[in-house]
Amino acid sequence: MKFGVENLACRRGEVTVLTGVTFEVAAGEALILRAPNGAGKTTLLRCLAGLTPPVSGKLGFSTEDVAYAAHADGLKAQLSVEENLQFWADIFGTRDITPAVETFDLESLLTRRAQDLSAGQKRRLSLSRLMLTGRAIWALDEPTVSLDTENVARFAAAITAHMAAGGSAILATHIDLGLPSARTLDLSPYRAILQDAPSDDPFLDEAFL
Amino acid sequence: MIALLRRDLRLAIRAGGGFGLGLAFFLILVVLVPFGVGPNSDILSRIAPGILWVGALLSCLLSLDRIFQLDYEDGTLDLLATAPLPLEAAATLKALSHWLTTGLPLTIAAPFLGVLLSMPSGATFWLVASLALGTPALSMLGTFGAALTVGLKRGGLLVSLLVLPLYMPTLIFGAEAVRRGAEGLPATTALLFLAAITAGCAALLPFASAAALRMNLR
Amino acid sequence: MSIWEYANPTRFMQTSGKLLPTVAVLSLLCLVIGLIWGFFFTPDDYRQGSTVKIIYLHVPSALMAINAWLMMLVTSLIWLIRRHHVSALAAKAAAPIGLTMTVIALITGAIWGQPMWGTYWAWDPRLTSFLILFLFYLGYMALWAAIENPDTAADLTSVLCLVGSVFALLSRYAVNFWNQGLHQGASLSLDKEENVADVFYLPLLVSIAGFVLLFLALVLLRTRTEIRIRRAGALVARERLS
Amino acid sequence: MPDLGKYADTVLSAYAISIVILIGLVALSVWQSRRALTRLAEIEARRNAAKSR
Repeated sequence: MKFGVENLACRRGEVTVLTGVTFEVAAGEALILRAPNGAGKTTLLRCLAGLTPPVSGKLGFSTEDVAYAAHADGLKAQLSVEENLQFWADIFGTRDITPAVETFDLESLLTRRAQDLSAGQKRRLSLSRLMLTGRAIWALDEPTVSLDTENVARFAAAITAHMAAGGSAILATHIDLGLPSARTLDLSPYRAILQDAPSDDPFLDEAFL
Repeated sequence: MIALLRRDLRLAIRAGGGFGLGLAFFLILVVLVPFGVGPNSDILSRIAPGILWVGALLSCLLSLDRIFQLDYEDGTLDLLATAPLPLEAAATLKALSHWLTTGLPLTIAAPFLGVLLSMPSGATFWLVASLALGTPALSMLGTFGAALTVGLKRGGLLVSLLVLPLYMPTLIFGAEAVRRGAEGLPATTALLFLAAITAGCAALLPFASAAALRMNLR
Repeated sequence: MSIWEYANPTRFMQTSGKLLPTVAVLSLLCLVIGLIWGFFFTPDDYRQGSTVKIIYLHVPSALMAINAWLMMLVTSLIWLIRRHHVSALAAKAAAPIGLTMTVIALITGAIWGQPMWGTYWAWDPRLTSFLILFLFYLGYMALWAAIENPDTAADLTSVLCLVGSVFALLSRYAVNFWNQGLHQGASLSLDKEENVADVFYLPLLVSIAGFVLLFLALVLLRTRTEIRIRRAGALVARERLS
Repeated sequence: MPDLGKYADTVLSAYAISIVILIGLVALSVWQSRRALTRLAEIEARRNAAKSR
């Protein structure tokens, strides 16, 4: 699925951190966001996921098509791996959790409670949820944190399969995943402060007394 | 939809879920009152409806900050907000599961605790009826309060401050229904008001709660 | 020219700056005239004796306690619908004034109640309603104080104000149902039959005007303060970004 | 001073307390306003200095 944004401005708290973000991603393509810490990668991803409405600009797709994976794993410690997955499968109306379990090699962990998992195992569980959403656009915030090389490869394979099936992904990551047809987007030129764009904040009005 | 309810109930009864805490608090409160006001059963039976209602209300208050806080902290709330389930429905289900884990047990326990306060037996029906009709409103108002304070570090006390004035009409009609019932006066009017409040809350508050959640997640 | 122009902070600051001294002076004038007239030049009531003089404080403050909340309700709605920052800040500015008015109404009522009813506090429907209103003000202000992001705070307090209004009204009826009360009927109404007599009426009107103007002056002043705080915050955030 | 009769304490205390509270509110509002004004002036000055540099 092809998607894009036009002239997007996003805010974090009170401050507009990004302006004029424009890009387009074709079906089967991945976009990798590069920017220094605090430049607005998370802000942009939250905006794409529909959590933070954009200050201005257009989202050229429905946020209903975006599956968002945040920094936080969003797991319930007291529930087993299977219960966690089944819950999200029910929420997204997916019957079968086996593809997700197989892709991320979770079979042996199914009955284990999430609080007994290692950080990397939690991450895998959290990422496997993406496959349950059935959504075309994956918006991923630092997905490979605390994954070892083997599992990074597993994750890369999952994204590749997703893109081969016509999906697309937008990732904030520092690792080279070796994805086919991946483009990199540097966010630095869109940082609000560098352009000193006219602000939407009426309290910054120059004529203010 | 049912999945969220099932998960919340499961979490409530698993270790650390806090199920029964409100009930225990209710029990302790009712046991403490006779020590405070003396064992005179005349006085106790007169204040029993009020004590039981205030006790139920405070027990409800106890678990409010758990409604969204845990989901907010571990990131589940962000994911729920992007899920196909509308937040309005999520808020309703959260209120429902809160009621099932606090309001319903309280309603069932109240007549037995009424015995401890020598409540007249004629009032038992009114007590159960008023709690059954009134506690859902308490859960829904509490969910709204919890939605308002979800992003805050120490929201627990603030929730009480926000929610208590909202609880006032429910408490008044609820306790009034039991008191009138206990004295053999007609209590149906108060009960009807209570039902109306609960119905109104069910119709409107999910939208307010969902709006507050969206504002907090921004 | 439309009223929405004042929703721009700059416009609001210009206009309110010009308006504020006039309103402040007028309110002081009305308050002094009304209260002195009421205190020195009105006869005692045959039943209540000199305590009747308390109505020149009690009635206006009670009136403003409710009107302040109504104003917050309207400005909250404007913020939610049209997202004018000044509107949200005006609601924030009005809350402490409303709280103060509620406190004055409660205190003067309690002081008056002591000789009249023989007790400072009775769970009379009106007194109880004002106590509940007091709690609403407290909660509203606490929510404003607790949230860091001012826009989120404005959003959430507006929603609270909306829901709170419904429940405040509901409480009013619930409380009536709960206790029929000993409070006297409305002191002021269009129905002249039940009104307080003219000798009390005129100074009361002046004093009410004084309270309304005082409220207005304070809202303007406090809204200006809030706008300045917001501007300072916006500038500092901007500095930190660069 | 009018003759307040046996209720003098009541009336006088009501007036005294109310007026004290009102003056307190006005004083608080004025003080907050002053503080916001000076703080804003400080920041503006810093900003203008940074700009002209």
